[in-house]
Amino acid sequence: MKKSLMDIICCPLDKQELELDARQEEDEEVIFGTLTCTECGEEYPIEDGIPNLLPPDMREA
Amino acid sequence: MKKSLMDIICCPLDKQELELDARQEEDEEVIFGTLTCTECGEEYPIEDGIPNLLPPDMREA
Amino acid sequence: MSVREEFDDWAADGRDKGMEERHWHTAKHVLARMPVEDGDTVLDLGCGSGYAGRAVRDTKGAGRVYGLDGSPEMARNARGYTDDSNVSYLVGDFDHLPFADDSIDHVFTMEAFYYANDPHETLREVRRILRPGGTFFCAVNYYEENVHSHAWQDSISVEMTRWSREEYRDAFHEAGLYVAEQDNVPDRETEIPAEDAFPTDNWETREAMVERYREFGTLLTVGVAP
Amino acid sequence: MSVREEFDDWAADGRDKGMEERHWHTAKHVLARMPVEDGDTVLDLGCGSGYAGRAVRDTKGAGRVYGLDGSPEMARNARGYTDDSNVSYLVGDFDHLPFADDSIDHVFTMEAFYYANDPHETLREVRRILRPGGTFFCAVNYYEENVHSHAWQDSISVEMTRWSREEYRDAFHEAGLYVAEQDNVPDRETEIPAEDAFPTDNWETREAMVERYREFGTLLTVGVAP
Ligand SMILES: Nc1ncnc2c1ncn2[C@@H]1O[C@H](CSCC[C@H](N)C(=O)O)[C@@H](O)[C@H]1O
Ligand SMILES: Nc1ncnc2c1ncn2[C@@H]1O[C@H](CSCC[C@H](N)C(=O)O)[C@@H](O)[C@H]1O
Repeated sequence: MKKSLMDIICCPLDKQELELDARQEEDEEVIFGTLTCTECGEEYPIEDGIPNLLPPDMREA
Repeated sequence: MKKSLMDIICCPLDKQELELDARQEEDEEVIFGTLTCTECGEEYPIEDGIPNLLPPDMREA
Repeated sequence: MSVREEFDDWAADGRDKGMEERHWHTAKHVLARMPVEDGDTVLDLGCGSGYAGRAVRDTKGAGRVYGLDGSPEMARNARGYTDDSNVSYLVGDFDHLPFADDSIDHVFTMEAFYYANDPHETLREVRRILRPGGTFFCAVNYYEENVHSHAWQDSISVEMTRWSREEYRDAFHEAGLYVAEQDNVPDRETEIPAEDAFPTDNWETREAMVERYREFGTLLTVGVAP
Repeated sequence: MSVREEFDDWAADGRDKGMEERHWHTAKHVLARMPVEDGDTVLDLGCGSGYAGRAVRDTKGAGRVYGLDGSPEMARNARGYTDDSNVSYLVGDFDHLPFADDSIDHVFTMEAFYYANDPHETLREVRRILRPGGTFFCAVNYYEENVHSHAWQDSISVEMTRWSREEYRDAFHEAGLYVAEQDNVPDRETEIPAEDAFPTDNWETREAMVERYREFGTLLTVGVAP
């Protein structure tokens, strides 16, 4: 996930801003990490470079 | 020209309302007559059922 | 020469019907795309023989259809080709549209827009008369990318505007219209002879003719009024 | 079964690429119509293998392209097919789009929209994220008039919405989108065998197959955000 994505993505639930916690980066890309909603606190994983912004109840359904 | 056309046509120059003077009618249609702008007074002919709403200087150009 | 003089001649010698036949190959596909709802009011700019308005009434449930043309003889011919009292023809000029603000649902124009004396003014006029969400389907065969059309100006006395695809989009935006799509609509019906017939009177090579009809076809730009 | 479960399986056994090949026949014509300007941001909803986003980057000068899919395996495959750092894939749901208001110039979707849990909500979401004048190109092969598609639901566990042409237009309007065009985009590439090959495994008659591909093809509805 390129960091420029932060400009336009938001929490799928309340559409508020997300905060990025990058745990592994490679050439400007975040490979592993977490996106946390600055409003509701919901967490969304970034895995293998792909952010998973499904609502939490759909993530494992 | 059907009279319903009066609902949407206007003077091509100042876009103001037109007034219809029907001189010959046939089955709900105006065949000959004149349309006069209620604002600028410009006159537009209806001939053989067709209104000529060209700006006057283009009518004979 | 004026639009009236040039095209009154065309109407008098039957070129209105000749154009209808040729333009129908792509115009019908353009008309098919128009999102006309029952009862909508549709305007055809530079209607020529008026075929587009009649087709929209027959196939789309349009309420009232108006064909506007700068040539009184074209309008007279067009009127003569139909008995449908919900199709009307008017004489008027593209840059001085005689319609009230927000009075039209959809505007169509085929092979006529570029004759406007000031096409930017025409676009502003179209935007003015369209209701919010109303569409403008602007179809032309004469445009910059279609190199095979460039010589057409030589045989027509009215000055023609030759924009590129991008210039069309830019001009729509400038006039305050959203651009919803742009496309080349191929003419798959004009017959293209076999290789050994070339050069013909009009075409040096078969490739050129294929490019003109099957690839470039008609340039369609669709605008939407905010 | 959930979208994730159903389509993770498809991605795992290569059906992402199979769909790409078949859908490309009409998707490329839909993509060609999109009025993408240099630098525009384009979103592909239900991107599958992600081919549409890559094509828009290659041919249209789009700035950034995002493919969203509810299936992590689809997104993973799509990411693996490109090195273009301006094409990104995300996992997400149609009814909960993770994009800010007014942040996208054009949204495209091919053979995916009708899987939405609530397609009306999806349309409201699309309208929300589009900037004023932004376009939504919604392409489906599964719709009411295409009778040949009706049985597809039997083999897919995710519930599908089968709207008619008119229901698409109405739903767009309800969500506050203008409808700029609606069209059937024919598939001229799927090979149709000669008469004596029918009935085939999938087709009773040749006419039915011709109707399905050459006539009905893909239903395209184009919306514009006010
Ligand atoms: N400035 C202008 N105002 C109104 N009509 C014009 C015009 N310039 C050209 N026209 C009309 O536009 C038409 C172009 S020929 C195309 C006719 C028809 N749309 C068809 O597809 O066959 C002519 O009939 C001509 O009289
Ligand atoms: N509610 C939903 N949210 C996000 N993606 C969804 C979805 N429902 C279905 N999808 C995705 O939509 C895709 C439909 S298959 C079509 C893929 C691609 N557009 C193509 O033309 O080939 C699948 O990849 C599926 O995972």
